[in-house]
Amino acid sequence: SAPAGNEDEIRIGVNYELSGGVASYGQSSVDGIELAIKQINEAGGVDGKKITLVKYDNKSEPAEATTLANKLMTQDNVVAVIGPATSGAFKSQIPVAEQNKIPVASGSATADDVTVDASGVKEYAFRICFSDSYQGTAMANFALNNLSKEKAVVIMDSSSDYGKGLADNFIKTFEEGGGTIVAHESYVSKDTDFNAILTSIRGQDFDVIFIPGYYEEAGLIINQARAQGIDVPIIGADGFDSPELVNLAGADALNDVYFSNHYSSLDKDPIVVQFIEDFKKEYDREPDAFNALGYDVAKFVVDGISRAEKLDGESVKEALESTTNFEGVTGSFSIDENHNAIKAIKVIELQNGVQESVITAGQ
Amino acid sequence: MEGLLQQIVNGITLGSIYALMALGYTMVYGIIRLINFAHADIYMIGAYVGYYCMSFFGLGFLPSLIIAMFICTLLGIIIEKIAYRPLRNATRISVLITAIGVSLFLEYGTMFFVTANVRTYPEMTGLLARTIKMGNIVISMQQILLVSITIVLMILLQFIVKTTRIGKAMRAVSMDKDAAELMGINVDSTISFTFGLGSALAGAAGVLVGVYYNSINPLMGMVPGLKAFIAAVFGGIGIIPGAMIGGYFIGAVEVLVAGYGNSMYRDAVVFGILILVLIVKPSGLLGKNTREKV
Amino acid sequence: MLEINNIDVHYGVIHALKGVSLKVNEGEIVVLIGANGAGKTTTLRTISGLKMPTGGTVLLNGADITNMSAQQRVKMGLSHVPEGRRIFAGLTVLENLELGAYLRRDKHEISKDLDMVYQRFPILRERRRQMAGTLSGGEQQMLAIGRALMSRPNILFLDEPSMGLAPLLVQEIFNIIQDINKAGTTVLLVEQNANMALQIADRAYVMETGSIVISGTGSELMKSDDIKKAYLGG
Amino acid sequence: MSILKVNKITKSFGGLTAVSKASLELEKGELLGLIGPNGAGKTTLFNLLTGIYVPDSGAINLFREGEEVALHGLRPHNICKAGLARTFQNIRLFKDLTVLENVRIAMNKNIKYGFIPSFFHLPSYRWEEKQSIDDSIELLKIFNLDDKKDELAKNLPYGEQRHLEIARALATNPKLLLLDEPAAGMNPAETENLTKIIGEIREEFDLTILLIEHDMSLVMKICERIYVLDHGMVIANGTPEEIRSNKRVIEAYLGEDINDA
Amino acid sequence: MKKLIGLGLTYAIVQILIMTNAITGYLQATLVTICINIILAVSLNLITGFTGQFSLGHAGFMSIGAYVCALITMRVPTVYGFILGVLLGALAAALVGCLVGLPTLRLRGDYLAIATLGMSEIIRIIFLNMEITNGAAGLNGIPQFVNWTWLFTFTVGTVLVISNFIKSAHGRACISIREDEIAAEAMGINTIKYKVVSFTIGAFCAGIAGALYASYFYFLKPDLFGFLKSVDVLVIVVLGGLGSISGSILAAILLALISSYLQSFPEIRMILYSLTLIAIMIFRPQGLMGSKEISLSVFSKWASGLKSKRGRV
Ligand SMILES: Nc1ncnc2c1ncn2[C@@H]1O[C@H](COP(=O)(O)OP(=O)(O)OP(=O)(O)O)[C@@H](O)[C@H]1O
Ligand SMILES: Nc1ncnc2c1ncn2[C@@H]1O[C@H](COP(=O)(O)OP(=O)(O)OP(=O)(O)O)[C@@H](O)[C@H]1O
Ligand SMILES: [Mg+2]
Ligand SMILES: [Mg+2]
Repeated sequence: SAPAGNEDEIRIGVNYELSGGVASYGQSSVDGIELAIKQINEAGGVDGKKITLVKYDNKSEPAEATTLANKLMTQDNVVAVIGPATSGAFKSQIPVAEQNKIPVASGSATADDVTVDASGVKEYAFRICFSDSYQGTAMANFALNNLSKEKAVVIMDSSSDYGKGLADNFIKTFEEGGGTIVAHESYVSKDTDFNAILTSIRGQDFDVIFIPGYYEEAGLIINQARAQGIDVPIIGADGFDSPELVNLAGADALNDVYFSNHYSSLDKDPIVVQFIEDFKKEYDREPDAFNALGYDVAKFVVDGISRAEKLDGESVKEALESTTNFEGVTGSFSIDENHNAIKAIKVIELQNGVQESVITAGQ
Repeated sequence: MEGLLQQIVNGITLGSIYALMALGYTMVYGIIRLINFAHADIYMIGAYVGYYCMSFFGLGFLPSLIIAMFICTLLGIIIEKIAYRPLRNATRISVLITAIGVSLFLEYGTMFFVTANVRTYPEMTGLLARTIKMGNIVISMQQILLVSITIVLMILLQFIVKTTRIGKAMRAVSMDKDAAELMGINVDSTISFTFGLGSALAGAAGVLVGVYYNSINPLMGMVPGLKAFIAAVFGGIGIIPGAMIGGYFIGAVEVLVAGYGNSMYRDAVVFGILILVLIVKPSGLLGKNTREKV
Repeated sequence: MLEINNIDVHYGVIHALKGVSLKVNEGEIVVLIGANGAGKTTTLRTISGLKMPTGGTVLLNGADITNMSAQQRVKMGLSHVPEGRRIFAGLTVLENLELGAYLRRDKHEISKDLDMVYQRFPILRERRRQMAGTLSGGEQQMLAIGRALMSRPNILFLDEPSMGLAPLLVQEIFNIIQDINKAGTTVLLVEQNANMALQIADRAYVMETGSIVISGTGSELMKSDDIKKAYLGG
Repeated sequence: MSILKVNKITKSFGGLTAVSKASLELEKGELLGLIGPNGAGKTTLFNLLTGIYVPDSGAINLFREGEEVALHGLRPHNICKAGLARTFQNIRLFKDLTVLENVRIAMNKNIKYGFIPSFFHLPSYRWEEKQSIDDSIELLKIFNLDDKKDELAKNLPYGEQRHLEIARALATNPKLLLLDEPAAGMNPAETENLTKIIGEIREEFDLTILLIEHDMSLVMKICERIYVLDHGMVIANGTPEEIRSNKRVIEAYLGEDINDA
Repeated sequence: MKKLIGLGLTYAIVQILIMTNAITGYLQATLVTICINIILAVSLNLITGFTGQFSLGHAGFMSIGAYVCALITMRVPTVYGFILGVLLGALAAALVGCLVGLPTLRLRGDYLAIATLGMSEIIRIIFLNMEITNGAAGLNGIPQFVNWTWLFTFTVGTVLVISNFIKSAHGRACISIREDEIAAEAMGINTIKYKVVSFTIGAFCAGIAGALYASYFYFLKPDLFGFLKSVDVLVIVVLGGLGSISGSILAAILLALISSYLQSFPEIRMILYSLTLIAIMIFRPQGLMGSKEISLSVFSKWASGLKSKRGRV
């Protein structure tokens, strides 16, 4: 019934949040993906076959993501699906992937149980970003050990699974390591005014703030915190990574800010340098984490396809499983038995709005 | 004590933003009984116009504010003409759906051109960058500006609606369009005027918020829009001082809950209080509970 | 002064007026009577521009105003007391009256007229700060008439002005109509109280299901047996 | 035997006392007129009787089969169930429903089946529905509205809307019927027809009727007794002849020559 | 009787198509969305279209059904667990509907809309902060029990029950509230009781819709049930026509078709969608069906018309 794939093209599904609440993450990821595929096709594609993207908008709704996954896998005959960006939507397409035996990969679904849960490994699900527990734990250790802080305030994005996942893991590790959580505040995505929270913590005794959330709000929190005279170190995770962070917070406010990331623009790694240059040329702006992760996940999937024995979902899945030392913009990684990417965390220090140093924390 | 004073400053600032937007909702609602969902998006457009004025054309704050207000006025009038006027005699709920359509159109139309990513206003310099410190209490010039512009605009509005001819016409049109026409009132231009005025306020709010928070995106109107609308209802929709009180009230509750209670339940408390107030006063704080005469 | 020719009006599929023509000369009181649903109200609404005809023309002082909006017609000196009163329920009595004078700027004269209205309807003065929507039915009717007078019209349309009024006031309304007519206002009156209406009418038209069926002077019609039977009772 | 006793009820709006210590009494089966200048408080009195307003003070008692029911403080639907029905000065039909539906809604209080039969259209539903349709059509016949039963109420001519309002009120099976200016907006011929109908239904349904009207030709013709209200107070009560010649009434309401009206 | 045959036939045909794989996974998922939207729209139509109570809180009722059903089936992953989940979910939603109905009944029009909106936001925030619902991270791995048979049963069941209800004396009482509350009360209708009943039935059905959602789409999180979800349902109701059950059904199908057609234009999808919405409202402000219903008799008239024409030829 469905149109059979053209002989000299390879179809990959793109199932992203292009509208709705988290459209900005979806759109950024897709920018990265499209750049990667463009480059691959310009370089001749895979075995002479061009890659075609079949792109849909899941409206930031998990049910829509499920429906579209069905469409991609049963009607559009894709060999793999990239996306969605958020864990919830990604999870809800995994059962469809397992049914149709088509691998799905996300660049940014960070929840722990995305690829593996109590019932075992999700055979067809892959991701190339850090998991929440990995990053949350790393940042708790960083605060305890590298910064020697033990009284933390957590200001969490309670509306995203990312924020919640990071916060839970950070708190657990931080407390186990002897630290105390002085206050646990929360906000919701798209908030702009954090003064009330900041005023209320201002009177308390703490020496570090952890903000599990994205740069849109984190930038404003940092700005408003510094304006209210709160000058303790502020730490976060890869959600901070965006060229907009400095504009949102203001360079003067971006002092003593640390966040974990996959790569750093200080990195002189030629892959990174090349990516930043290409991206700027294509889109006329600096890339952020979603751009880079989108770029990598596309390359990662194509790499799998190119190594697959046959052009079907099962073979591609097997090829993806055996990925080792993949050289991406977001670091070099291998896929472990839980279908997670094993890669080093880099902690970036910001002073006066610029990257001051990079600390590599490994696994 | 200092903490409380600072929280009051926070609350007044936040409340001003809600109040400024609520005024626009209330005016439009007052005249055509429409919850103008697109109002929040006109606010967003205002913020973007201000952004482009400042960062691409290098204009100062005041010229940017005026240009944004002007463009939003036009936009408001055009929207009314194209989308709402054909529905003059339709049920209110179908106009509401149209308004939702217009709102989505503005959001995603903007997103198409500028992407979903946040943009940041250029940093303010000079007077607008100053802050005043009194002990531990910090007040920025931007906050003072925001609050004073809001109050001036609201007094102006109240004056227009209560005492001028056009204000009288607005109130007549809101009650009975045919009868207003029979008084010699030009109904179409009165409605256009109201939309224009409301949209100008939204535009002003957009720029002020852009300057103050420094962060704008195509969906930025949704949440404050909803809250501003709630503020308008809280105060008694259609009543200008009501919108003002509602705005400040919601600002204050949010700040107090976030500051002294559990920030997770901030919005829930706001809604809870709203429902309680409505149960006690079914047409809002200042609304007259007039039952239809039989 | 006013002339309508061959007017057709539709409400959706209902053909409410079928080629209605009538004429009102300067200084006249013309009465329009007819059974319920005959199209009297529709005729008035068409003349004042609240309803657009599907055919025919409306001429005022020789000018074609068929496509003019109601509000422009009001500027030409026309005033209409609509069926169902249509007062501004949420405004006070005083504000309603002030709106009647919306197009006028002669403050002094306006306050004179206000006094005149209060004199005619003392209850309105008592209730001037009350919300118009809470007035009794008859009080609302007085307000609607008073409001129309506030514009000092050249030509006044009244749609069943005596409806819901106490007998004393019905008499008063007809006196008022005659008074303002003597003062120079032309009047087109729709009434169910045909007896009294025909008594003061210079000329009258009778409508039936969307058409004018009879016309003549007031006294002529009062003598007609058909009319007596159909509209005057007994 | 009286059917309704109103004892010194008062209702104020802000500073305005719309009904002031008004007392009246209705005998079973009589047709009573209520007249008075505009704004005298007649409609307000109706609103108090039917529970739309709650009286500030005073009592309203209905006598039914020897029982005395206090109506003040009851919600309107309970007052309706107790046996009072009304029409409105400004017609309040269910405009977008058909003539038949208007009447059937008013018959709802006879319906005995519960929610479950209504969900599944069980036999009890079918039987009672059929019954209510038949009854409604019977009722419409009296007003010659049966052949317009599927017409939307708002499309009826004004006079027929008035008739339908009365029919709808009758459908609630009242003991006492309150009519608020039923002849307003009707020409003399139509008023005559209405007069006839009122007389007929009164016989047929064994009704007591209280009627507000400014059309003296109707009032004087059919009312057995008349109450006159002014400024919220009862200023006179008596037979039409007595009222016609009452000085105060002439001054406040009727004017000198009412014979013309 | 004709109705029953029609329904049976529809069921059987789709079932066969699914078994022969002619209806792919995608079409099935679309079918599920359509059916859930039908249940939501028809039940909101009862509240807003028929009883005239403007509600913006339908997503709240839906979320209760969804979470209750999900939590139960995750613990009792059997068909019985599923049925229990649907029932308890719907009951919980109905209970909340009734509780919300009571105090907010004094409110009218937009004030009621805002109060219901507030109520559903409060529900969402509670789900966002509860342990058992796993907050923003949501519930994952909900067992899938919904298949065509269940879907069909529940959809047809709710639609029939609601349309039967509307055609009863109780339904007419609700409609009279919409038409004129004061007159209704004066005609002996207990308006408060019927408003609560209408909210309760509407919430019950929304709870069923939520339960079906949870049990088909594997995953739940609180922000699925935000303000915009309520608006989506309202759009369907208004588009179909306030007070028309068949309109709601038609609009649910039509919107699904439009939405799936627009999927080919991911970048400008929402722009096109919003323009469509505005255009439909401008050209058909009363909705597709107004307040009329398509009835089977229309079809049979149409069919007999065809027959007689053929006869003449
Ligand atoms: N808004 C409307 N929509 C549909 N039909 C209407 C409308 N207004 C009036 N009609 C129809 O047009 C016809 C004429 O009505 P109109 O109100 O002009 O009569 P009328 O002579 O003023 O009657 P009445 O004495 O009842 O006031 C009637 O058949 C009426 O049903
Ligand atoms: N809800 C209300 N609020 C304020 N005033 C009211 C209200 N209802 C009635 N009134 C006032 O009470 C008085 C009595 O009104 P009501 O309607 O009872 O008069 P009525 O005798 O029926 O007059 P009519 O013959 O003109 O209908 C009026 O002056 C009216 O303005
Ligand atoms: Mg008329
Ligand atoms: Mg009255």
